[in-house]
Amino acid sequence: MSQFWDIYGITFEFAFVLGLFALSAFLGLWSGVLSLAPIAYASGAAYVSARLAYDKVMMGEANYPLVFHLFVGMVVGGFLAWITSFVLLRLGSHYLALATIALVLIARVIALNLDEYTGGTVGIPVPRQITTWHILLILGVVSVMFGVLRKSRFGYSLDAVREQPEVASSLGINVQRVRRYAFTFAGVLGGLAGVLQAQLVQYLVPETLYVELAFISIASAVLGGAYIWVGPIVGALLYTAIPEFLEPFLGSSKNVVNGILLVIIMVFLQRGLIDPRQFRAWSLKRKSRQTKEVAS
Amino acid sequence: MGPLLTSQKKRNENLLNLFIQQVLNGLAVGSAYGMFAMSFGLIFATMGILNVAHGTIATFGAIAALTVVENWGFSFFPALLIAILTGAAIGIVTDRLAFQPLRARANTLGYLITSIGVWIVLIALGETALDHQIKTFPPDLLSWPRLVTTNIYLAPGQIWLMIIGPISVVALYLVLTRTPIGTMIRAVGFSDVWSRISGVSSTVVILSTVGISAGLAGIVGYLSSIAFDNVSVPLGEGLLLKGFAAVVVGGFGDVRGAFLGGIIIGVTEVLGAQYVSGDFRDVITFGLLILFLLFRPEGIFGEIKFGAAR
Amino acid sequence: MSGNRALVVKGLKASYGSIQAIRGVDLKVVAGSVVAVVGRNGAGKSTLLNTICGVMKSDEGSVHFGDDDLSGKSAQKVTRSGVALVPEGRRIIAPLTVRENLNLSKAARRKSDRDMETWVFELFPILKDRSKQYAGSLSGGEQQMLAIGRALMTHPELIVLDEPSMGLAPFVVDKVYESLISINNSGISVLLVEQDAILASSVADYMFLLQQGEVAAQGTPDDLNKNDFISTGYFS
Amino acid sequence: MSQLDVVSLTRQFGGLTAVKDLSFSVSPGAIAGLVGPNGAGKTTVINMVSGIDKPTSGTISIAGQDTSTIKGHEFVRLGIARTYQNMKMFHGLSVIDHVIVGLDSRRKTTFFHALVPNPIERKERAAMRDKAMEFLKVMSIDHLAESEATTLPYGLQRRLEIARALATEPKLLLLDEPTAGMNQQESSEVAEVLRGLNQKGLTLLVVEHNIKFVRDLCQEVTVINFGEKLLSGTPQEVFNSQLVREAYLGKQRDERLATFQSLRAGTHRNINMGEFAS
Repeated sequence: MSQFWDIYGITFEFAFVLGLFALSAFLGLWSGVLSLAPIAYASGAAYVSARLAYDKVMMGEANYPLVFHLFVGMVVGGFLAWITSFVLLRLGSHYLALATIALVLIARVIALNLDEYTGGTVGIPVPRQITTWHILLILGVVSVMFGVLRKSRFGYSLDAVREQPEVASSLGINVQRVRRYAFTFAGVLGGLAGVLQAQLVQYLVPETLYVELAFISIASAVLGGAYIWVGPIVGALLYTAIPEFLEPFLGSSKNVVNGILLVIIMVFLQRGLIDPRQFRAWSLKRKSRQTKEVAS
Repeated sequence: MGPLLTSQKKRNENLLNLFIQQVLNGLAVGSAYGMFAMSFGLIFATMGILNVAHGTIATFGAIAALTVVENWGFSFFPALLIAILTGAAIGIVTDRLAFQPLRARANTLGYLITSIGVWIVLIALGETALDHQIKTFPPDLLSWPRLVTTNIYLAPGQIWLMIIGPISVVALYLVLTRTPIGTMIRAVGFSDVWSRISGVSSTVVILSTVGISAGLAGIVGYLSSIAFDNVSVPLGEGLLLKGFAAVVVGGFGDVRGAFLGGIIIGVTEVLGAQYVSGDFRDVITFGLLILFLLFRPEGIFGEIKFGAAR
Repeated sequence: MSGNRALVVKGLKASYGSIQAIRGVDLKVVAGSVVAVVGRNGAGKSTLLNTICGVMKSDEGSVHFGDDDLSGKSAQKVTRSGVALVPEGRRIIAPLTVRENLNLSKAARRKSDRDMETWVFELFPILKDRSKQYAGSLSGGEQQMLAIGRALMTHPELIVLDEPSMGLAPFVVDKVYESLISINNSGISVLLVEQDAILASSVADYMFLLQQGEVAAQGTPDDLNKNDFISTGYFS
Repeated sequence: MSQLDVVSLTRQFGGLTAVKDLSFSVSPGAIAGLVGPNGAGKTTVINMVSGIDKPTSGTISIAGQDTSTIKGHEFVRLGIARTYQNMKMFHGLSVIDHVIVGLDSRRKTTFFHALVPNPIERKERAAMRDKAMEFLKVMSIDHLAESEATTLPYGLQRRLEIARALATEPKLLLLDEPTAGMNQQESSEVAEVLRGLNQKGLTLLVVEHNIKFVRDLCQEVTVINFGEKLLSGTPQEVFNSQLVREAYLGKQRDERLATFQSLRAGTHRNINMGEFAS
């Protein structure tokens, strides 16, 4: 077991962090919005956290505690998301998706040009404070949050807004506000995941949190199933793990498998691997079978 | 006073020459962006696919051309033809394999995710084909036309971009507005179902659109890889990002708008890099992008809109 | 252009999700006749036409036009075998000009369509005046005429119309109906869905009353008048 | 004071006028009907009254309060709820979940309660389920609470839709073609349910093109055609009026129909009527 962990431990760490990114993408989809913006917010949050640590270390002092960095990440990510949401959420769905891609592109340009803070193309080292158990704990806490969220007032509002925004509005749900909350919360998660990602790679350059990651996090969410929070996590695990396990057999063409897998899932399982509708159908079937058995 | 005046005049002349040189550079780059934007926008407008693999298709145009030039000594024009055919073939094959099965229940998100899958595959294949290197075309492939004065220099690759760019936009515009297949492409872009009741075959329309669009991407990949002396996977990714910005600026409802968007971005980018700061090159591009998204999301030319028909 | 093929629909079923919109419809359009399908909102009339014409997938049942089996065929194949739909709400292609809308099918069929275009412009002179305008800028009545013209340009043997009078002023309805009569007189069969059963009965040879996705009654207009079925929709 | 006052309401889409200078009112406690042929603009009116759409000009007052500055989702607070012609169910949600969504405006918890497990949230969740169950009982679909809503048959989805609207505790319920796709028996069942709700004090505005249903159910009726009002009054007054008949059937209808028939009769027609029967 421990040998397994020596080989694959780092893969799992990336997978768990990707799970957080996928959850932030999922939050957007849950409110009926295709947004890649959390990666841009993650970038902002990671740079702020990295810079704070860098300054401390350069002064020869001890780095801030991990909790502080996580907090900073969430605040910065959430704040950026909240501010930009006022402009972005005004756009129609197509344009919104385009604008959030643009935001990711712009985040990189900003990082490149604020080189006195970010190190520009050279980047900035990030001291690692995180352990696998920290990441698992964080993912666990976030999962519990999503579990509570799902059956809360907010979760129902999100369901309604995604499926029929007009009906939701006429039932008294403030669609824009629900979307803004989801967008901001996605920013908070993005910021958190950004700080973790930066600590995992231990070095932050503008391309660390960029379009590829944005696409992959959306893809993980859809792959695993964007209708319940378990889906994005499963998607992220599979997405990271499968090519890793295939590497001994396929070598560098493992990415091809990843791409093909994605296409196959989209073609044959458009609702993703984890579909709550399927579960409900099963549980109803089981219940009816039980009642039949009781009756007979 | 005399010599000072001459030197002042000389400096002005130099400044003017520099300006002209940079505008021409901008037009060449802009042509590449514009052509790419047209082809990317055409797919989006007709089929609703935001195809992130489109830049990689351009790369493959360049790779295929390079292969035939290096191995079989193809000259410029035959290699151009190979680039077009390769682009079109990859476009059509990926459409049949990846996008066609989704068509009955298609939505933007589904297409986007699928295109990400295609993109990952194509990038991996492209990197393998290029052996993870940046290659260049042999310098003797193109020695004309070349514009060299004491102050202005334009390479053949740039000049061909500036020639073929405008030709392609006029040609594509005429095809879309004056030919039966163009009319059908626009009709399917507006409504697939209600075009079919006129007997329009959506398969024919989709295959032509993909063929035209991906073929054009092949041209752009080939010409820009000559102009920028760079055959590599990142070349296509760069085209994708800039072409995407150009589509937003120009609007994807009209190929003229998309091309113009490319020119605007190319010229401002090069001039901005010269006169403001080289570092801010991309800031200008994406700043324009954001401004347009915020204040004119439908682009310069906009979409043709009508009241609800009932 | 006249045809001698009949449309025969047998046991046609179609649904949206779990809701069965039509549940086993049998229907026949004899060559050269005008057939009207009437019924209330939600009775499944549009679903019936859309499944016949391949716009919607059926769950079960068959559609034959002469020897052609149209069951499960796509819309363009149905159109090409001689059955043309004029959908509810016209559904013209707004960003194309009137002429482009008309010639869409010509482009697809690569036939010389001068005569047909001349005839369409004879039926609806206003379309000739507007031929260079964008279809989206037409009035509701003009759009309806364009939708019928567009269907004719596919050289149909049977033209299928979904509520051609909906939302139109009476004098426009008259024009549309008069054109339908001319079209039928030229030998093209007509399958018509209408809310206004009495209006439909004035042109129909045979009628079907649809209720909850099933044929509740059928017969000539006279038969149905006797049965009092026709008036169910509005005034009774 | 009327429950609903619509004054010179106009709505244009591009160049097309869907509703033109329309005025009518609904008295408290009434069952009112808004009727007209398909395409007359009925749904456009309902969309504006329920806050989904905004008028181009004119005013809508609900229980005396002007709504021109009120946002769509705030119409609930004025006691407006509605159903839809095509029902618009939430895909993937169970029957009871639909009603729980409808209860949103009565909830006290906020976004922050939704993030960590807490007793307030848990208590409210249980209370909402109980309340939702009551509404399902009112519509007699409580035995289906856990089924997925979109798998229900038509008539039951209609009932669920009404239950979802009732969950907002409206004073005025707008129903857009509540009997579309139903047979005579189901229609009268719906009528019965609506009468029951009305007796409990709910005001109803029913949009229908089915005249029989409106005549049996409604006390006051407004007829519109081409977006304009033709007439308001009791069902008897309205449906016996020549104007309304003409709106549905057209002017000089008999002459026009005769013209069509003669146009057809004048031509040589060779149809084998016997084939229809085979």
